[in-house]
Amino acid sequence: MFIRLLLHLLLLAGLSPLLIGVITRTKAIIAGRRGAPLWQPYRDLGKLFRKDMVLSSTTTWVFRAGPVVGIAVPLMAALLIPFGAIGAPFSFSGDLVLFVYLFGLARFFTVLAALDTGSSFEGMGAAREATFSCLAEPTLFVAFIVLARISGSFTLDTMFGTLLANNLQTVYGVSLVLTAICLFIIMLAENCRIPFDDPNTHLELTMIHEVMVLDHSGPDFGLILYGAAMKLMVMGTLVVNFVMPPATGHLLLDAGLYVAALLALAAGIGLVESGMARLRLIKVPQLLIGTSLLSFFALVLLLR
Amino acid sequence: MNTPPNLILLFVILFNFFILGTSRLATCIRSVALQGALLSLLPLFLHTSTFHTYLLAGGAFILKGLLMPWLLFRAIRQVRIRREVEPRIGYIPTLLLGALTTAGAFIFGDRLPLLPAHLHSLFIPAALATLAAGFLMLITRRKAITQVLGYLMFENGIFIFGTLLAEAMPFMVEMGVLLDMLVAIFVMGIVMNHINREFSTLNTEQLSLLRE
Amino acid sequence: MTPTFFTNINGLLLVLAVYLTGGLLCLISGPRARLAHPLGAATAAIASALGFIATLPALSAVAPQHVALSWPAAGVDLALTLDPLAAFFLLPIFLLTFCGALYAIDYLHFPDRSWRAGLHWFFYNSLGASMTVVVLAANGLVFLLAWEIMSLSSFFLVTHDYQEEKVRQAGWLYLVATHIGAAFLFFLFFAASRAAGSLDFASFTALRTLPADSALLLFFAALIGFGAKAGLFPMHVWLPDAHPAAPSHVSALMSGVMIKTALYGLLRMLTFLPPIPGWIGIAVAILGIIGALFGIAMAATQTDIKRSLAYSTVENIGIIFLGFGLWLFCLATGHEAAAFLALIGALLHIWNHSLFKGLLFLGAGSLVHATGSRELSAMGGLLRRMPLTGSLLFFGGAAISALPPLNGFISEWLLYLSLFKAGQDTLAGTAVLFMLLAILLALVSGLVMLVMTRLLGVALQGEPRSQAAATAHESSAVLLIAAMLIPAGLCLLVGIAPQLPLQLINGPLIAMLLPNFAAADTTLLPPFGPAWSFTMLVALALLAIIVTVRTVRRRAAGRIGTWGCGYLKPDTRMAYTAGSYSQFAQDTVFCSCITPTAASTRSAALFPPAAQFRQERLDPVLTRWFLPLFRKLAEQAYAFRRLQAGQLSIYVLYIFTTTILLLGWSIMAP
Amino acid sequence: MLLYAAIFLPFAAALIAVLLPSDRLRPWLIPVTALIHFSLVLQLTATPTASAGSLIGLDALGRFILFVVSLLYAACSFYALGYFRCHADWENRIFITALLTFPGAMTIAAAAQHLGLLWVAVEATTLLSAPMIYYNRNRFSIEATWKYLLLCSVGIALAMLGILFVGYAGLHGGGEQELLLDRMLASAPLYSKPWLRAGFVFLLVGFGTKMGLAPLHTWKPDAYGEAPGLVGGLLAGGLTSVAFLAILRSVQIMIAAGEQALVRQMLLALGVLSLVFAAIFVIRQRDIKRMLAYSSVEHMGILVIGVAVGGVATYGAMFHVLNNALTKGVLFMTAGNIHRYYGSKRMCETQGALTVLPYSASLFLAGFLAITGSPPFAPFMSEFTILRGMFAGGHLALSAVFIGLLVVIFIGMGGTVLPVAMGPHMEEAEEATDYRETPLTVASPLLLLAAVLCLGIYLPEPLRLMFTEAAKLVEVAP
Repeated sequence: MFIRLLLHLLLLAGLSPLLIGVITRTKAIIAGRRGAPLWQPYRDLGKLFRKDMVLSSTTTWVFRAGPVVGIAVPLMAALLIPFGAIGAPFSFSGDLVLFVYLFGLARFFTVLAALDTGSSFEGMGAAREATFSCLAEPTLFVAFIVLARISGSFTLDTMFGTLLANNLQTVYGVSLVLTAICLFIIMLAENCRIPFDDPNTHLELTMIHEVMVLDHSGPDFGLILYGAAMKLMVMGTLVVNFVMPPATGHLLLDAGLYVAALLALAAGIGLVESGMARLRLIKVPQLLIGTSLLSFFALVLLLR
Repeated sequence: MNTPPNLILLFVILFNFFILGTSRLATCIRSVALQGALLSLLPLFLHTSTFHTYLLAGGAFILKGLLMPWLLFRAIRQVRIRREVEPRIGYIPTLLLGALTTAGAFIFGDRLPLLPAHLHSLFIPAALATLAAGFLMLITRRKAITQVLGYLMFENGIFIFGTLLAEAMPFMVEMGVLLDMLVAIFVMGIVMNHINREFSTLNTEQLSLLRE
Repeated sequence: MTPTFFTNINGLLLVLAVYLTGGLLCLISGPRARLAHPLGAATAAIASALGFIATLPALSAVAPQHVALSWPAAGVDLALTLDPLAAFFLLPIFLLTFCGALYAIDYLHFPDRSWRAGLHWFFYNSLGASMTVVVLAANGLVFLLAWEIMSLSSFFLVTHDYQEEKVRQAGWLYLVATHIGAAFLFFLFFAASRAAGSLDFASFTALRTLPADSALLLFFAALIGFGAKAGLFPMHVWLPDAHPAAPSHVSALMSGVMIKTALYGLLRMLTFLPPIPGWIGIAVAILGIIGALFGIAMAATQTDIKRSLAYSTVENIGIIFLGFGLWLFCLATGHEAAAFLALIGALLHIWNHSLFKGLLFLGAGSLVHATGSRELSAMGGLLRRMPLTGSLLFFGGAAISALPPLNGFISEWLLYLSLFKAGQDTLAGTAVLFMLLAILLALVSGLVMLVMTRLLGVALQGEPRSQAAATAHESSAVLLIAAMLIPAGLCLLVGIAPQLPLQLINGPLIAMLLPNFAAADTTLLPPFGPAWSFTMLVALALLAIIVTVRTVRRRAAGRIGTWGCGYLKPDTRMAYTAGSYSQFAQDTVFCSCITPTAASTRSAALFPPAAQFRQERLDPVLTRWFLPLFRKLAEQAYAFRRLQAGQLSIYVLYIFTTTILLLGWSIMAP
Repeated sequence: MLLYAAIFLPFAAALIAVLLPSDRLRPWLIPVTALIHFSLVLQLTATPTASAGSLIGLDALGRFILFVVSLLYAACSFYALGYFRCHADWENRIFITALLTFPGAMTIAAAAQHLGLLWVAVEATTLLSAPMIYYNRNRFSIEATWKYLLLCSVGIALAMLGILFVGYAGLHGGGEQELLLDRMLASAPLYSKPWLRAGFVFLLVGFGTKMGLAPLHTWKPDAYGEAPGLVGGLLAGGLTSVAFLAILRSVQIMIAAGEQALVRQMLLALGVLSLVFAAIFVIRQRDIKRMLAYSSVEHMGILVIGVAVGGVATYGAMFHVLNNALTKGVLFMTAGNIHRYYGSKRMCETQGALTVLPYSASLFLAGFLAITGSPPFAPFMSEFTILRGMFAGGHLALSAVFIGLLVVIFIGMGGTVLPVAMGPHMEEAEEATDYRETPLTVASPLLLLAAVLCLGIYLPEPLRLMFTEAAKLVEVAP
């Protein structure tokens, strides 16, 4: 278990910035640019960690705690899910609730760290984040419930298995496909990707996540970026586990496939981001509620 | 049916109607007094002539026939009113109601079994009818003085019934009845006096400040 | 006095005696506030501390302990019984009474010659005593008696600042609500006593054989009667007014434990009643989730910090009722595993809510004390000025938002598991319902996060929004902090070592409420144990160390004001307010009935005068349902006033009519 | 012998009061008389003196009512001292004479073993209370007095007729025609039923008017509202108890004649009607004394319902007689203080009494809680007992209505009492008045409230026995 734990942490720490790199690269290529090298995120992080930082005199310890929790939570959450064929180091019945609530913990601190600055822009972002998460969280739950109902397990480690592949032809097929779509959308929403949010824009009035971290700088900002990357990887892993579970039975091969799938997912995100614009803020809740309804529809189909 | 008490009672009932139908205060007072005086004869016909009977009859006569009208006349002299203007319900309807209640009294009286000695007497219906007439006076009239008259008729009704039991009841209770009536009228007279001083009228319509 | 003599119901008698003596001494001490204040606080604290110690063993004791004092005046014995169910509710009662008493020593200030100190402590002690007796009562009379005294004591505590109009109104609303609820309870206990033959709870076991419809009648009387006290939607209307009106330690006590005595009453009645049909369980659960959603949505729109917390209480009660409903349903349909999870989750949530809501109210009280206002818009930046209080509040907010590894998370986790389990085990239709409930629960917890971040963010962080907030400072009083540290510590303890409270609950108590279930079955629970504690402790310690080190080592050189996004002089009036924070959620998530009603004066004049804009955050249930209903009734009653019009002759007519009618009756009667 | 002493003492004192020239010394007669009277009554209650065949004697019911009345009177007597000190310049000869005679008449009523005597005594109380109601000598009090006098006289006359009817019913039985209670009870089964029933109706209406059962209660708000607080308390606590006793006497006869069913139904009807009326009229009642009057109507209803339900509820009703009397004493006296301070008894003009009259207002508040049946006060226990009897008798719907109406009344009264006690401070009133609380005006209600509280927690055995024995006389098996 200890080895798996280390492996998980190393994989997460090592691989996650790469995903960001892949996304940016994909977007650049689609846009007809060469784009930054894939390891540019690593460089950015390194630079940020070496930098000095500026702290607002309004802030308190919460401001400093936000980034730390922001990076600690994906690290902990990652321990509950399998990375491809590498099983989860910690796994027990009902851990899916813990998984969801861990991200709640991160959000709590991020939001409060934003409010700690006293800036109205950051307050705006915090309000949006808190509101959207109310809508996104239930959807994630529904997706988990669908999977749990079919697999009969409340454990993230065993819940995914080979569900989609095996049941695509059965009565559960439609539900599972819908759930997969929902999971993907939730991943986008949770990680503040287009169409929900645009990590690259700096127009404060339309942003969610970026506007919350306006006042963070230097190592703190590095932690935040790193944490965001990790979160993307954790959520992406959920999708990958679901759509493409380890199939060959060979450990290394499966690991390779997993990494490939993850990178493919990142590329997919890049494609989506290139292909569509950011939604108007007021439309975001509609999309989220629509996703919730979709997932609930999957549930009803399942139980009908 | 033709015994003297029944005759008296018939007159009493007729007086009821007369009082209900008249508007002149002085006539009203006289009629009530006359009714009382008539009633005071009842014990004499009904019971054997004992000291007790005479005392009852005499006391009633003095109280109902003399003292009461004297008090009331004094009262209307003080406030200088002559007639009951505009009763709450007109005279004709009041008379009709009086007829109705008298009929009711006869019907109800029939349902009550009488002692053999009192069979075929008008005591019960007359008592109840007078009682009801008193109630009607209290309900329909506006002047404090007519309301007192109503109360007196009320008492007359009870007296009619009381004479039936005059022998059976101890002396002191009977005196109590008369005494209480005296005191009641007396106290009411005092209060009327105060009303007149405070409101300079005896119209009880004015006496409706205390309400919800 | 040996410990064995003390740690049982005898000890509780002693506790009652201390409460009563203390209360009476306070009352007798009259206007000598300097005497009454410490005296009352000390007796309340001593009594509750003793009570806590005396009760602890009873939670896991199988055999209930009885004591009966003869009481000829009432014709029944003053019978008390200490069993696990009673002990379960007694522990938080004593705990919060203790904390409240400590807190109040420094929180309340009385002028030297004032009756109010004596009265306050008299009612405080009597509230403590009456809550204890409510939970211990083994007889309907004793229960109702204590129940009414509890209501009255708390009413007088709520109206402590009765010179304020709002406080009076709040107190009045509370009194009315609690009285109506009590009426149902009177009916309940008497109807039960009729079926059982006596008011003794021991004889209530005869209710087991009650026919279904009478049992339902009793159940609904209990649900309404106890629900009104507990703050179950839609009978919660008194709660959001009463809690803010009361002094903060009283709010903590009321919200934390007093309303829980209603839950106790309901559970106690359920142990007597025959099995409740499943659909009732579902109805209760749905009512619970509606209450939770409504409560938390209302909490999000409040700008009064204590009112917001009060609505959060409505939400938590809803969650507890959700658990109860699920338990009842699963019990009726034989899904015992899910029933077990739901019950234990709901029970643990009762404790948890006592802890964090107590903490939050106490903390909020300190803020209110420091800034002189309950409005969030008058606070701001208090975490820097009151670091200890602020951090403790922060902690409470995290706990109530169900963040791992704190206690709120544990109980909500168990509730989710029970919902999943029920969804797994039952047939399609009901399964969808449970899944839906789980989803709604997730929505609720998302909203809790919104509410708490808003509350903490606006009150504690950013720049001060008022002069008072700018000059606020941490109280030097140790007791104030100590009173908050105790529930905070327990929040953490329950989160890190949930096995400890669960072991206490999962014993005779579960056996009482789930008779057919093999108790101590821990396989259904998440793996709480040393490993969990160790992991959580390590994770938490690491986080704490990192944050502390980083905070301490912050470089002073780089400190400037917050970046104003280009504005040169951002001032505090530009800061995000509580209203704007929840505006977005209001516009997108909530239905229109719970948004604040706005009243503005606009002038079309050439030289318009100063315009006003005011928002009112009234409870829609109160303003749309209850107030119109009561007004209508009062108007109807008013129409009958004409019966007493002051005319003497009409009055005589009444006598006449009555006589005639009764005479007619006497003839007609056989 | 003691009984005769208890009867004649007040009359003797009244005589002294008439002869005494000093308005300042005269009030002292009241507490002296009251205390002696009460000590006599205490000895009387300790030694049963019921004697067959005599006009006067104390049976369990009479003893109990006498105790209640005398206790209330004794407690109120100190208040009277304070009261007259406030009105030192008023002529008080008539008032005090009436006040002194009052317990005498009530003692006769309680001790009367003869219906006629009972009637005379009740009539006497009516007449005696008239000058006391009129004491304030203004338009309102004269109106109240007039209404009180006329309505109660009508009622009392009907009661007279009722007695005559019952007497006539007795003639049918061929038994003794005397109106002595024990003889009547013995021969009641032989009575003519129609006469007895009609007689009972007249008695019920007659004494019911005196007692204040709805819809015969109409004089109550006016009289209680305009009378001085002291008199209000004596009327609401003492006189109603005596009238209740008179009704109980007729109930006794009816039960002896085997007519329980009719009695119970009629009492129930009037009782529930009283509760309904009280509930309707206390809602948004702006006048504190009128509110108390309606509360009195309510409690008369409760008493009657308790007797009608029977069983343990009868015991509860007896207990409630005492509780109601004592609590009403507290309420009327403190309301009187508040009235005097503010010069008004309208709710909107008497707010915030707690700040200016701490003792009176808190006693008023506590009295309100007590009278509405909140523990730990004694009315809670008695109402609880009545409710228990109701459920034991299986009156499920009735009890639901009962509980509901009590709640409405609580809300209605609370809506008036709480602003009065706790409302905003009114400064203009403070400047206008020179009334200050003195020990004399506060001690009496305090004493009574303490008694009410004690009775709620601990009921002395002799009292319990007294209730039980009294209840036995009018108890109908449920």
